[in-house]
Amino acid sequence: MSTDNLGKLENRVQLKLLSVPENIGLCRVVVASVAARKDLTLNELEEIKVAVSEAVSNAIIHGYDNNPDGIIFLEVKRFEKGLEILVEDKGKGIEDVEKAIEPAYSSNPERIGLGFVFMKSFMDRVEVDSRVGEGTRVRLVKKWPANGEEG
Amino acid sequence: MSTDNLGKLENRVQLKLLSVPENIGLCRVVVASVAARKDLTLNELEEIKVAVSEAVSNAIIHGYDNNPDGIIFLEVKRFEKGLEILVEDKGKGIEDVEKAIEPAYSSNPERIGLGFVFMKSFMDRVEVDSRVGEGTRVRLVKKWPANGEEG
Amino acid sequence: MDLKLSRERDVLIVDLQGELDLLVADNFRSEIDRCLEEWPVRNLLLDLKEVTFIDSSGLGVILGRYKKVTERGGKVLLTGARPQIKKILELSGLLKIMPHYDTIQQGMDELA
Amino acid sequence: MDLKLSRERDVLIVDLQGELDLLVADNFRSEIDRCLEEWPVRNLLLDLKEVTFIDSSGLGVILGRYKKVTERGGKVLLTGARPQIKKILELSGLLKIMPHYDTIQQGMDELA
Ligand SMILES: Nc1ncnc2c1ncn2[C@@H]1O[C@H](COP(=O)(O)OP(=O)(O)O)[C@@H](O)[C@H]1O
Ligand SMILES: Nc1ncnc2c1ncn2[C@@H]1O[C@H](COP(=O)(O)OP(=O)(O)O)[C@@H](O)[C@H]1O
Repeated sequence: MSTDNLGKLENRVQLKLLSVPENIGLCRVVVASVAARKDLTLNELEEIKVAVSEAVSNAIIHGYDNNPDGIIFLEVKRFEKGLEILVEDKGKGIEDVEKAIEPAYSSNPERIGLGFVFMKSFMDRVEVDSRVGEGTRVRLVKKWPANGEEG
Repeated sequence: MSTDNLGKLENRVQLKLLSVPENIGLCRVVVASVAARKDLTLNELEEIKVAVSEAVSNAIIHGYDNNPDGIIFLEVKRFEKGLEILVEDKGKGIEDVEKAIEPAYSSNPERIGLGFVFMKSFMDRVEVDSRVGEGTRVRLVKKWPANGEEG
Repeated sequence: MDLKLSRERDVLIVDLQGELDLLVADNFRSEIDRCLEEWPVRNLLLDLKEVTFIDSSGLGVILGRYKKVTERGGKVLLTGARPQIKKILELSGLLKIMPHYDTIQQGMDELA
Repeated sequence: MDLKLSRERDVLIVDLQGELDLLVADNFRSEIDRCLEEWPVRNLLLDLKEVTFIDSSGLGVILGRYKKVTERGGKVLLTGARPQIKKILELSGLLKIMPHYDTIQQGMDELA
Protein backbone atom coordinates (compact mmCIF):
# COMPACT_ATOMS: atom_id res chain seq x y z
CA MET A 1 0.00 0.00 0.00
CA SER A 2 1.52 3.28 -1.07
CA THR A 3 1.20 6.47 0.88
CA ASP A 4 0.25 9.71 -0.72
CA ASN A 5 0.82 12.80 1.30
CA LEU A 6 -2.67 14.23 1.08
CA GLY A 7 -2.56 16.29 4.26
CA LYS A 8 -5.30 16.66 6.85
CA LEU A 9 -8.44 14.53 6.71
CA GLU A 10 -11.49 16.74 6.19
CA ASN A 11 -14.32 14.29 5.73
CA ARG A 12 -14.78 10.55 5.72
CA VAL A 13 -17.77 8.51 4.65
CA GLN A 14 -18.12 4.74 4.52
CA LEU A 15 -20.93 2.91 2.75
CA LYS A 16 -22.03 -0.68 2.72
CA LEU A 17 -24.55 -1.44 0.04
CA LEU A 18 -26.18 -4.24 -1.90
CA SER A 19 -24.68 -5.11 -5.28
CA VAL A 20 -27.62 -3.85 -7.31
CA PRO A 21 -27.20 -1.56 -10.33
CA GLU A 22 -29.31 1.21 -8.82
CA ASN A 23 -26.57 1.72 -6.23
CA ILE A 24 -24.00 2.70 -8.86
CA GLY A 25 -25.66 6.09 -9.23
CA LEU A 26 -25.86 6.36 -5.45
CA CYS A 27 -22.09 5.82 -5.18
CA ARG A 28 -21.49 8.53 -7.78
CA VAL A 29 -23.69 10.93 -5.88
CA VAL A 30 -21.97 10.22 -2.55
CA VAL A 31 -18.49 10.65 -4.00
CA ALA A 32 -19.50 13.82 -5.82
CA SER A 33 -21.04 15.19 -2.63
CA VAL A 34 -17.91 14.53 -0.55
CA ALA A 35 -15.60 15.80 -3.30
CA ALA A 36 -17.58 18.88 -4.25
CA ARG A 37 -16.47 21.12 -1.41
CA LYS A 38 -13.21 21.80 -3.20
CA ASP A 39 -12.47 24.12 -6.09
CA LEU A 40 -12.96 21.26 -8.49
CA THR A 41 -14.08 22.02 -12.00
CA LEU A 42 -17.29 20.36 -13.16
CA ASN A 43 -15.17 18.44 -15.61
CA GLU A 44 -12.91 16.96 -12.93
CA LEU A 45 -15.96 16.06 -10.86
CA GLU A 46 -17.45 14.25 -13.86
CA GLU A 47 -14.24 12.31 -14.35
CA ILE A 48 -14.15 11.20 -10.73
CA LYS A 49 -17.76 10.05 -11.11
CA VAL A 50 -16.84 7.96 -14.15
CA ALA A 51 -13.97 6.30 -12.26
CA VAL A 52 -16.24 5.42 -9.33
CA SER A 53 -18.94 4.19 -11.66
CA GLU A 54 -16.47 1.81 -13.29
CA ALA A 55 -15.15 0.40 -10.04
CA VAL A 56 -18.62 -0.16 -8.56
CA SER A 57 -19.99 -1.61 -11.81
CA ASN A 58 -17.07 -4.05 -11.85
CA ALA A 59 -17.84 -5.21 -8.32
CA ILE A 60 -21.43 -5.93 -9.36
CA ILE A 61 -20.81 -7.49 -12.77
CA HIS A 62 -17.51 -9.28 -12.28
CA GLY A 63 -17.06 -9.57 -8.52
CA TYR A 64 -20.57 -10.83 -7.81
CA ASP A 65 -21.57 -12.03 -11.31
CA ASN A 66 -24.66 -9.81 -11.12
CA ASN A 67 -25.89 -11.49 -7.97
CA PRO A 68 -27.86 -8.79 -6.13
CA ASP A 69 -27.09 -10.15 -2.65
CA GLY A 70 -23.41 -9.19 -2.61
CA ILE A 71 -22.13 -6.43 -0.36
CA ILE A 72 -20.09 -3.56 -1.72
CA PHE A 73 -17.99 -1.31 0.50
CA LEU A 74 -17.29 2.23 -0.54
CA GLU A 75 -15.11 4.59 1.42
CA VAL A 76 -14.52 8.21 0.49
CA LYS A 77 -11.99 10.35 2.30
CA ARG A 78 -11.47 13.98 1.47
CA PHE A 79 -8.13 15.37 2.53
CA GLU A 80 -6.76 18.86 2.32
CA LYS A 81 -4.88 17.94 -0.84
CA GLY A 82 -6.93 15.25 -2.47
CA LEU A 83 -9.54 12.54 -2.47
CA GLU A 84 -9.15 8.84 -1.71
CA ILE A 85 -11.79 6.31 -2.74
CA LEU A 86 -11.89 2.62 -1.87
CA VAL A 87 -14.28 0.21 -3.60
CA GLU A 88 -14.31 -3.29 -2.20
CA ASP A 89 -16.22 -6.48 -2.89
CA LYS A 90 -16.10 -9.96 -1.33
CA GLY A 91 -16.68 -11.56 -4.70
CA LYS A 92 -14.76 -13.93 -6.92
CA GLY A 93 -11.54 -11.94 -7.22
CA ILE A 94 -9.21 -11.44 -10.19
CA GLU A 95 -6.80 -14.16 -11.26
CA ASP A 96 -4.43 -12.04 -13.28
CA VAL A 97 -4.55 -8.36 -12.35
CA GLU A 98 -1.90 -7.40 -14.92
CA LYS A 99 -4.06 -8.77 -17.69
CA ALA A 100 -7.29 -7.39 -16.22
CA ILE A 101 -6.05 -3.82 -16.36
CA GLU A 102 -4.85 -4.07 -19.97
CA PRO A 103 -6.79 -1.70 -22.24
CA ALA A 104 -9.69 -3.43 -24.02
CA TYR A 105 -9.32 -6.65 -22.05
CA SER A 106 -12.57 -8.03 -20.71
CA SER A 107 -13.47 -11.49 -19.49
CA ASN A 108 -17.02 -10.78 -20.63
CA PRO A 109 -17.54 -10.68 -24.42
CA GLU A 110 -20.39 -8.20 -24.04
CA ARG A 111 -18.19 -5.62 -22.34
CA ILE A 112 -15.54 -3.36 -23.82
CA GLY A 113 -12.73 -3.54 -21.28
CA LEU A 114 -12.36 0.19 -20.70
CA GLY A 115 -13.19 0.31 -17.00
CA PHE A 116 -9.60 0.35 -15.80
CA VAL A 117 -8.60 2.59 -18.72
CA PHE A 118 -11.03 5.24 -17.48
CA MET A 119 -9.99 4.83 -13.87
CA LYS A 120 -6.34 5.33 -14.86
CA SER A 121 -7.07 8.24 -17.16
CA PHE A 122 -9.14 10.14 -14.65
CA MET A 123 -7.41 9.45 -11.34
CA ASP A 124 -3.83 10.08 -10.23
CA ARG A 125 -3.43 6.64 -8.72
CA VAL A 126 -5.20 3.30 -9.22
CA GLU A 127 -4.30 0.29 -7.09
CA VAL A 128 -5.92 -3.11 -7.37
CA ASP A 129 -5.64 -5.61 -4.58
CA SER A 130 -7.41 -8.89 -5.34
CA ARG A 131 -7.46 -12.47 -4.15
CA VAL A 132 -9.28 -15.22 -6.02
CA GLY A 133 -12.27 -16.41 -4.05
CA GLU A 134 -11.94 -13.59 -1.54
CA GLY A 135 -12.63 -10.38 -3.37
CA THR A 136 -11.20 -7.22 -4.83
CA ARG A 137 -10.28 -3.82 -3.53
CA VAL A 138 -9.67 -0.86 -5.79
CA ARG A 139 -8.05 2.28 -4.42
CA LEU A 140 -8.40 5.49 -6.36
CA VAL A 141 -6.62 8.72 -5.52
CA LYS A 142 -7.17 12.15 -7.00
CA LYS A 143 -4.92 15.03 -6.02
CA TRP A 144 -6.41 18.48 -6.08
CA PRO A 145 -4.84 20.79 -8.61
CA ALA A 146 -2.18 22.84 -6.81
CA ASN A 147 -3.58 26.36 -6.61
CA GLY A 148 -0.70 28.17 -8.14
CA GLU A 149 1.62 27.57 -5.21
CA GLU A 150 3.87 25.25 -7.12
CA GLY A 151 2.74 26.53 -10.49
CA MET B 1 -38.82 -2.68 18.75
CA SER B 2 -42.02 -2.81 16.79
CA THR B 3 -42.43 -4.66 13.54
CA ASP B 4 -44.01 -3.12 10.51
CA ASN B 5 -44.96 -5.47 7.79
CA LEU B 6 -43.16 -3.76 4.94
CA GLY B 7 -42.76 -6.80 2.68
CA LYS B 8 -39.71 -7.77 0.68
CA LEU B 9 -36.40 -5.92 1.07
CA GLU B 10 -35.47 -4.20 -2.20
CA ASN B 11 -32.40 -2.20 -1.32
CA ARG B 12 -30.25 -1.59 1.72
CA VAL B 13 -27.55 0.97 2.27
CA GLN B 14 -25.51 1.62 5.40
CA LEU B 15 -23.38 4.70 5.98
CA LYS B 16 -20.84 5.60 8.58
CA LEU B 17 -19.84 9.23 8.52
CA LEU B 18 -18.20 11.97 10.51
CA SER B 19 -20.45 14.29 12.50
CA VAL B 20 -19.82 17.35 10.36
CA PRO B 21 -22.64 19.56 9.06
CA GLU B 22 -21.73 18.98 5.41
CA ASN B 23 -22.80 15.36 5.84
CA ILE B 24 -26.39 16.31 6.62
CA GLY B 25 -26.98 17.10 2.96
CA LEU B 26 -25.20 13.88 2.00
CA CYS B 27 -27.61 11.88 4.19
CA ARG B 28 -30.58 13.59 2.54
CA VAL B 29 -29.23 12.76 -0.89
CA VAL B 30 -28.60 9.12 -0.02
CA VAL B 31 -32.06 8.65 1.47
CA ALA B 32 -33.70 10.40 -1.46
CA SER B 33 -31.75 8.24 -3.88
CA VAL B 34 -32.77 4.98 -2.19
CA ALA B 35 -36.38 6.14 -1.76
CA ALA B 36 -36.86 7.63 -5.19
CA ARG B 37 -37.45 4.40 -7.08
CA LYS B 38 -41.04 4.32 -5.88
CA ASP B 39 -44.05 6.27 -7.07
CA LEU B 40 -43.40 8.86 -4.43
CA THR B 41 -44.58 12.38 -5.03
CA LEU B 42 -41.94 15.10 -4.91
CA ASN B 43 -43.69 16.39 -1.85
CA GLU B 44 -43.43 13.12 0.04
CA LEU B 45 -39.76 12.88 -0.92
CA GLU B 46 -39.17 16.39 0.44
CA GLU B 47 -40.84 15.45 3.70
CA ILE B 48 -38.68 12.37 4.12
CA LYS B 49 -35.63 14.55 3.49
CA VAL B 50 -36.70 16.95 6.23
CA ALA B 51 -37.15 14.09 8.72
CA VAL B 52 -33.67 12.71 7.94
CA SER B 53 -32.15 16.17 8.12
CA GLU B 54 -33.60 16.65 11.62
CA ALA B 55 -32.38 13.30 12.93
CA VAL B 56 -28.86 13.74 11.56
CA SER B 57 -28.64 17.37 12.70
CA ASN B 58 -29.65 16.24 16.20
CA ALA B 59 -26.88 13.65 16.27
CA ILE B 60 -24.36 16.37 15.39
CA ILE B 61 -25.65 19.18 17.60
CA HIS B 62 -26.99 17.33 20.60
CA GLY B 63 -25.44 13.87 20.45
CA TYR B 64 -21.90 15.07 19.80
CA ASP B 65 -22.21 18.71 20.95
CA ASN B 66 -20.91 19.83 17.54
CA ASN B 67 -17.72 17.83 17.93
CA PRO B 68 -16.69 16.91 14.36
CA ASP B 69 -14.99 13.64 15.35
CA GLY B 70 -18.18 11.74 16.23
CA ILE B 71 -19.40 8.89 14.05
CA ILE B 72 -22.96 8.82 12.72
CA PHE B 73 -24.55 5.64 11.39
CA LEU B 74 -27.28 5.87 8.80
CA GLU B 75 -29.13 2.88 7.45
CA VAL B 76 -31.74 3.05 4.73
CA LYS B 77 -33.81 0.04 3.76
CA ARG B 78 -36.34 0.18 0.98
CA PHE B 79 -39.01 -2.51 1.17
CA GLU B 80 -41.81 -3.31 -1.20
CA LYS B 81 -44.23 -1.37 0.99
CA GLY B 82 -42.15 1.30 2.64
CA LEU B 83 -38.91 2.82 3.78
CA GLU B 84 -37.05 2.33 7.04
CA ILE B 85 -34.35 4.74 8.18
CA LEU B 86 -32.08 4.40 11.20
CA VAL B 87 -29.95 7.28 12.45
CA GLU B 88 -27.59 6.42 15.26
CA ASP B 89 -24.94 8.25 17.27
CA LYS B 90 -22.63 7.18 20.10
CA GLY B 91 -22.99 10.56 21.75
CA LYS B 92 -24.29 11.80 25.04
CA GLY B 93 -27.78 10.32 24.89
CA ILE B 94 -31.14 11.73 26.01
CA GLU B 95 -32.07 11.76 29.68
CA ASP B 96 -35.82 12.16 29.27
CA VAL B 97 -37.08 11.05 25.87
CA GLU B 98 -40.70 11.91 26.69
CA LYS B 99 -39.73 15.50 27.31
CA ALA B 100 -37.32 15.66 24.36
CA ILE B 101 -40.03 14.84 21.85
CA GLU B 102 -42.47 17.43 23.21
CA PRO B 103 -43.22 20.11 20.63
CA ALA B 104 -41.07 23.21 21.06
CA TYR B 105 -38.86 21.63 23.71
CA SER B 106 -35.17 22.16 23.18
CA SER B 107 -32.26 21.86 25.57
CA ASN B 108 -30.51 24.50 23.47
CA PRO B 109 -31.93 28.03 23.79
CA GLU B 110 -30.84 28.87 20.24
CA ARG B 111 -32.93 26.07 18.73
CA ILE B 112 -36.68 25.86 18.24
CA GLY B 113 -37.49 22.32 19.31
CA LEU B 114 -39.31 21.26 16.14
CA GLY B 115 -37.04 18.42 15.04
CA PHE B 116 -39.16 15.65 16.50
CA VAL B 117 -42.34 17.49 15.50
CA PHE B 118 -41.25 17.32 11.84
CA MET B 119 -40.14 13.70 12.11
CA LYS B 120 -43.54 12.77 13.55
CA SER B 121 -45.49 14.84 11.04
CA PHE B 122 -43.71 13.46 8.01
CA MET B 123 -43.12 9.81 8.89
CA ASP B 124 -45.55 7.06 9.84
CA ARG B 125 -43.47 5.90 12.76
CA VAL B 126 -40.79 7.50 14.91
CA GLU B 127 -39.01 5.51 17.60
CA VAL B 128 -36.29 6.87 19.85
CA ASP B 129 -33.98 4.55 21.71
CA SER B 130 -31.44 6.38 23.85
CA ARG B 131 -29.12 5.74 26.77
CA VAL B 132 -27.32 8.50 28.62
CA GLY B 133 -23.59 8.35 27.93
CA GLU B 134 -24.04 5.70 25.22
CA GLY B 135 -25.94 7.32 22.41
CA THR B 136 -29.21 7.60 20.56
CA ARG B 137 -30.92 5.68 17.82
CA VAL B 138 -33.87 7.07 15.89
CA ARG B 139 -35.95 4.79 13.71
CA LEU B 140 -38.14 6.34 11.06
CA VAL B 141 -40.64 4.44 8.95
CA LYS B 142 -42.59 5.66 5.95
CA LYS B 143 -45.19 3.43 4.35
CA TRP B 144 -45.78 3.86 0.65
CA PRO B 145 -49.25 5.07 -0.17
CA ALA B 146 -51.40 2.01 -0.95
CA ASN B 147 -52.03 2.18 -4.69
CA GLY B 148 -55.78 1.96 -4.62
CA GLU B 149 -55.86 -1.64 -3.39
CA GLU B 150 -57.34 -0.73 -0.08
CA GLY B 151 -59.36 2.10 -1.51
CA MET C 1 -26.48 28.15 -0.02
CA ASP C 2 -25.98 31.64 -1.33
CA LEU C 3 -27.45 34.88 -0.14
CA LYS C 4 -27.61 38.31 -1.70
CA LEU C 5 -28.28 41.31 0.47
CA SER C 6 -29.65 44.61 -0.73
CA ARG C 7 -31.43 47.61 0.71
CA GLU C 8 -34.50 49.47 -0.55
CA ARG C 9 -35.87 52.33 1.55
CA ASP C 10 -35.65 51.07 5.15
CA VAL C 11 -35.95 47.40 4.18
CA LEU C 12 -33.13 44.86 4.16
CA ILE C 13 -33.96 42.47 1.32
CA VAL C 14 -32.31 39.05 1.52
CA ASP C 15 -32.41 36.80 -1.51
CA LEU C 16 -31.78 33.27 -0.20
CA GLN C 17 -30.72 30.46 -2.49
CA GLY C 18 -30.22 26.73 -2.10
CA GLU C 19 -30.54 24.48 0.92
CA LEU C 20 -31.09 26.16 4.25
CA ASP C 21 -29.88 23.68 6.87
CA LEU C 22 -27.38 23.50 9.73
CA LEU C 23 -24.41 23.69 7.37
CA VAL C 24 -25.27 27.20 6.27
CA ALA C 25 -27.20 28.45 9.31
CA ASP C 26 -24.26 30.22 10.98
CA ASN C 27 -23.26 32.05 7.86
CA PHE C 28 -26.88 33.00 7.11
CA ARG C 29 -27.32 34.34 10.65
CA SER C 30 -24.13 36.38 10.79
CA GLU C 31 -24.46 37.90 7.31
CA ILE C 32 -27.95 39.18 8.06
CA ASP C 33 -27.04 40.38 11.55
CA ARG C 34 -24.08 42.30 10.20
CA CYS C 35 -26.30 44.18 7.75
CA LEU C 36 -28.97 44.78 10.39
CA GLU C 37 -26.28 46.45 12.52
CA GLU C 38 -24.45 48.38 9.85
CA TRP C 39 -27.14 49.47 7.43
CA PRO C 40 -29.86 52.04 8.10
CA VAL C 41 -32.69 49.48 7.92
CA ARG C 42 -35.74 48.84 10.05
CA ASN C 43 -37.60 45.99 8.34
CA LEU C 44 -36.50 42.65 6.93
CA LEU C 45 -37.80 40.90 3.81
CA LEU C 46 -36.61 37.33 3.22
CA ASP C 47 -37.19 36.18 -0.33
CA LEU C 48 -37.35 32.38 -0.39
CA LYS C 49 -38.02 31.92 -4.11
CA GLU C 50 -34.75 30.09 -4.69
CA VAL C 51 -34.74 28.11 -1.45
CA THR C 52 -34.91 24.41 -2.36
CA PHE C 53 -34.81 22.94 1.15
CA ILE C 54 -35.40 24.10 4.69
CA ASP C 55 -35.46 22.31 8.04
CA SER C 56 -35.73 23.38 11.67
CA SER C 57 -32.15 24.71 11.72
CA GLY C 58 -33.03 27.10 8.90
CA LEU C 59 -36.33 28.06 10.51
CA GLY C 60 -34.46 28.73 13.76
CA VAL C 61 -32.34 31.39 12.06
CA ILE C 62 -35.43 33.04 10.59
CA LEU C 63 -37.16 33.07 13.99
CA GLY C 64 -34.04 34.53 15.63
CA ARG C 65 -33.93 37.38 13.09
CA TYR C 66 -37.65 37.93 13.66
CA LYS C 67 -37.05 38.45 17.39
CA LYS C 68 -34.20 40.84 16.76
CA VAL C 69 -36.06 42.96 14.22
CA THR C 70 -39.40 43.13 16.05
CA GLU C 71 -37.65 44.07 19.32
CA ARG C 72 -36.42 47.16 17.52
CA GLY C 73 -39.91 47.90 16.24
CA GLY C 74 -39.42 46.54 12.72
CA LYS C 75 -41.36 44.01 10.68
CA VAL C 76 -40.34 40.75 9.00
CA LEU C 77 -41.92 39.45 5.81
CA LEU C 78 -41.37 36.32 3.78
CA THR C 79 -41.91 36.10 0.03
CA GLY C 80 -41.98 33.63 -2.84
CA ALA C 81 -41.65 30.29 -1.00
CA ARG C 82 -42.32 27.20 -3.11
CA PRO C 83 -45.25 25.01 -2.01
CA GLN C 84 -43.04 22.46 -0.19
CA ILE C 85 -41.15 25.16 1.66
CA LYS C 86 -44.37 26.99 2.48
CA LYS C 87 -45.82 23.84 4.00
CA ILE C 88 -42.89 23.59 6.41
CA LEU C 89 -43.26 27.27 7.30
CA GLU C 90 -46.94 26.71 8.03
CA LEU C 91 -46.37 23.60 10.11
CA SER C 92 -43.75 25.42 12.19
CA GLY C 93 -46.18 28.19 13.08
CA LEU C 94 -43.89 30.84 11.57
CA LEU C 95 -46.59 31.99 9.17
CA LYS C 96 -48.76 32.93 12.15
CA ILE C 97 -46.31 35.65 13.12
CA MET C 98 -44.74 36.57 9.77
CA PRO C 99 -46.87 37.21 6.71
CA HIS C 100 -45.95 35.59 3.41
CA TYR C 101 -46.47 37.22 0.02
CA ASP C 102 -46.05 35.73 -3.41
CA THR C 103 -43.71 38.39 -4.74
CA ILE C 104 -41.12 40.79 -3.37
CA GLN C 105 -43.17 43.63 -4.88
CA GLN C 106 -46.26 42.68 -2.88
CA GLY C 107 -44.15 42.47 0.26
CA MET C 108 -42.57 45.88 -0.39
CA ASP C 109 -46.00 47.45 -1.01
CA GLU C 110 -47.13 46.11 2.34
CA LEU C 111 -44.17 47.74 4.09
CA ALA C 112 -44.68 51.09 2.34
CA MET D 1 -32.75 7.36 -18.16
CA ASP D 2 -35.41 7.91 -20.77
CA LEU D 3 -35.31 7.27 -24.46
CA LYS D 4 -37.56 8.38 -27.26
CA LEU D 5 -37.49 6.53 -30.54
CA SER D 6 -38.62 7.91 -33.86
CA ARG D 7 -38.07 7.23 -37.54
CA GLU D 8 -37.28 9.63 -40.35
CA ARG D 9 -36.67 8.18 -43.81
CA ASP D 10 -34.53 5.06 -43.18
CA VAL D 11 -33.01 6.42 -39.97
CA LEU D 12 -33.86 5.31 -36.46
CA ILE D 13 -33.44 8.41 -34.30
CA VAL D 14 -32.93 7.78 -30.60
CA ASP D 15 -33.19 10.67 -28.20
CA LEU D 16 -31.35 9.57 -25.06
CA GLN D 17 -31.84 11.32 -21.75
CA GLY D 18 -30.25 11.10 -18.32
CA GLU D 19 -27.53 8.86 -16.99
CA LEU D 20 -26.36 6.06 -19.23
CA ASP D 21 -24.85 3.45 -16.93
CA LEU D 22 -25.27 -0.24 -16.09
CA LEU D 23 -28.67 0.36 -14.49
CA VAL D 24 -30.24 1.38 -17.76
CA ALA D 25 -27.99 -0.45 -20.25
CA ASP D 26 -30.24 -3.50 -20.68
CA ASN D 27 -33.32 -1.43 -21.31
CA PHE D 28 -31.44 0.87 -23.70
CA ARG D 29 -30.09 -2.13 -25.64
CA SER D 30 -33.39 -3.98 -25.97
CA GLU D 31 -35.50 -0.95 -26.89
CA ILE D 32 -33.17 -0.03 -29.73
CA ASP D 33 -32.80 -3.62 -30.92
CA ARG D 34 -36.56 -4.06 -31.00
CA CYS D 35 -36.95 -1.05 -33.29
CA LEU D 36 -34.01 -2.10 -35.45
CA GLU D 37 -35.84 -5.42 -36.02
CA GLU D 38 -39.37 -4.17 -36.42
CA TRP D 39 -39.01 -0.87 -38.24
CA PRO D 40 -37.90 -0.38 -41.83
CA VAL D 41 -34.65 1.37 -40.88
CA ARG D 42 -31.10 1.07 -42.05
CA ASN D 43 -29.16 3.74 -40.18
CA LEU D 44 -29.02 4.76 -36.54
CA LEU D 45 -28.68 8.26 -35.11
CA LEU D 46 -28.12 8.56 -31.37
CA ASP D 47 -28.80 12.03 -30.06
CA LEU D 48 -26.87 12.53 -26.81
CA LYS D 49 -27.88 16.12 -26.14
CA GLU D 50 -29.72 15.22 -22.92
CA VAL D 51 -27.25 12.60 -21.71
CA THR D 52 -25.79 13.84 -18.43
CA PHE D 53 -23.51 10.89 -17.66
CA ILE D 54 -21.97 7.97 -19.52
CA ASP D 55 -19.49 5.27 -18.51
CA SER D 56 -18.12 2.14 -20.15
CA SER D 57 -21.39 0.23 -19.67
CA GLY D 58 -23.21 2.86 -21.71
CA LEU D 59 -20.46 2.97 -24.33
CA GLY D 60 -20.67 -0.82 -24.58
CA VAL D 61 -24.30 -0.63 -25.63
CA ILE D 62 -23.49 1.99 -28.27
CA LEU D 63 -20.64 -0.13 -29.62
CA GLY D 64 -22.88 -3.21 -29.71
CA ARG D 65 -25.52 -1.34 -31.76
CA TYR D 66 -22.75 -0.09 -34.04
CA LYS D 67 -21.70 -3.66 -34.81
CA LYS D 68 -25.26 -4.74 -35.47
CA VAL D 69 -26.10 -1.83 -37.77
CA THR D 70 -22.85 -1.84 -39.75
CA GLU D 71 -23.09 -5.62 -40.31
CA ARG D 72 -26.32 -4.94 -42.12
CA GLY D 73 -24.67 -2.19 -44.18
CA GLY D 74 -26.03 0.76 -42.21
CA LYS D 75 -24.32 3.73 -40.56
CA VAL D 76 -24.30 4.99 -37.00
CA LEU D 77 -23.99 8.66 -36.07
CA LEU D 78 -23.83 10.47 -32.77
CA THR D 79 -25.08 14.01 -32.22
CA GLY D 80 -25.18 16.78 -29.67
CA ALA D 81 -22.98 15.37 -26.89
CA ARG D 82 -21.98 17.81 -24.16
CA PRO D 83 -18.23 18.49 -23.79
CA GLN D 84 -17.79 16.10 -20.84
CA ILE D 85 -19.62 13.30 -22.60
CA LYS D 86 -17.73 13.96 -25.82
CA LYS D 87 -14.44 13.67 -23.98
CA ILE D 88 -15.37 10.17 -22.81
CA LEU D 89 -16.44 9.21 -26.33
CA GLU D 90 -13.10 10.41 -27.65
CA LEU D 91 -11.05 8.63 -25.02
CA SER D 92 -12.89 5.38 -25.72
CA GLY D 93 -12.01 5.51 -29.42
CA LEU D 94 -15.68 5.46 -30.41
CA LEU D 95 -15.37 8.74 -32.28
CA LYS D 96 -12.81 7.10 -34.60
CA ILE D 97 -15.50 4.80 -35.97
CA MET D 98 -18.66 6.87 -35.52
CA PRO D 99 -18.80 10.51 -36.56
CA HIS D 100 -20.26 13.08 -34.18
CA TYR D 101 -22.24 16.13 -35.33
CA ASP D 102 -23.42 19.03 -33.27
CA THR D 103 -27.06 18.80 -34.30
CA ILE D 104 -29.51 16.11 -35.42
CA GLN D 105 -30.06 18.16 -38.58
CA GLN D 106 -26.37 18.00 -39.51
CA GLY D 107 -26.37 14.27 -38.87
CA MET D 108 -29.48 13.73 -41.00
CA ASP D 109 -27.98 15.79 -43.84
CA GLU D 110 -24.94 13.55 -43.73
CA LEU D 111 -27.09 10.44 -44.08
CA ALA D 112 -29.17 11.89 -46.93
N1 LIG E 1 -14.27 -6.39 -8.90
C1 LIG E 1 -13.86 -7.33 -9.79
N2 LIG E 1 -13.99 -8.65 -9.50
C2 LIG E 1 -13.59 -9.59 -10.38
N3 LIG E 1 -13.05 -9.30 -11.59
C3 LIG E 1 -12.89 -8.02 -11.94
C4 LIG E 1 -13.29 -6.97 -11.07
N4 LIG E 1 -13.02 -5.79 -11.68
C5 LIG E 1 -12.47 -6.09 -12.87
N5 LIG E 1 -12.39 -7.43 -13.04
C6 LIG E 1 -11.81 -8.13 -14.21
O1 LIG E 1 -11.06 -7.20 -14.96
C7 LIG E 1 -11.54 -7.15 -16.30
C8 LIG E 1 -11.35 -5.78 -16.89
O2 LIG E 1 -12.15 -4.83 -16.23
P1 LIG E 1 -12.56 -3.48 -16.95
O3 LIG E 1 -11.33 -2.82 -17.49
O4 LIG E 1 -13.38 -2.69 -16.01
O5 LIG E 1 -13.43 -3.91 -18.21
P2 LIG E 1 -14.90 -4.57 -18.32
O6 LIG E 1 -15.69 -4.24 -17.09
O7 LIG E 1 -15.46 -3.94 -19.54
O8 LIG E 1 -14.70 -6.04 -18.46
C9 LIG E 1 -12.97 -7.61 -16.22
O9 LIG E 1 -13.45 -8.10 -17.45
C10 LIG E 1 -12.88 -8.68 -15.14
O10 LIG E 1 -12.44 -9.91 -15.67
N1 LIG F 1 -29.21 12.53 19.06
C1 LIG F 1 -29.48 13.20 20.20
N2 LIG F 1 -28.62 13.14 21.26
C2 LIG F 1 -28.86 13.82 22.41
N3 LIG F 1 -29.96 14.58 22.59
C3 LIG F 1 -30.87 14.67 21.60
C4 LIG F 1 -30.67 14.01 20.36
N4 LIG F 1 -31.74 14.29 19.57
C5 LIG F 1 -32.54 15.08 20.28
N5 LIG F 1 -32.04 15.34 21.51
C6 LIG F 1 -32.65 16.15 22.58
O1 LIG F 1 -34.02 16.36 22.25
C7 LIG F 1 -34.31 17.75 22.20
C8 LIG F 1 -35.40 18.04 21.18
O2 LIG F 1 -34.96 17.76 19.88
P1 LIG F 1 -35.66 18.45 18.61
O3 LIG F 1 -37.12 18.25 18.70
O4 LIG F 1 -34.99 17.94 17.40
O5 LIG F 1 -35.37 20.00 18.80
P2 LIG F 1 -34.03 20.87 18.70
O6 LIG F 1 -33.04 20.15 17.84
O7 LIG F 1 -34.49 22.15 18.09
O8 LIG F 1 -33.51 21.04 20.10
C9 LIG F 1 -32.99 18.41 21.91
O9 LIG F 1 -32.96 19.76 22.31
C10 LIG F 1 -32.02 17.53 22.70
O10 LIG F 1 -32.01 17.89 24.06
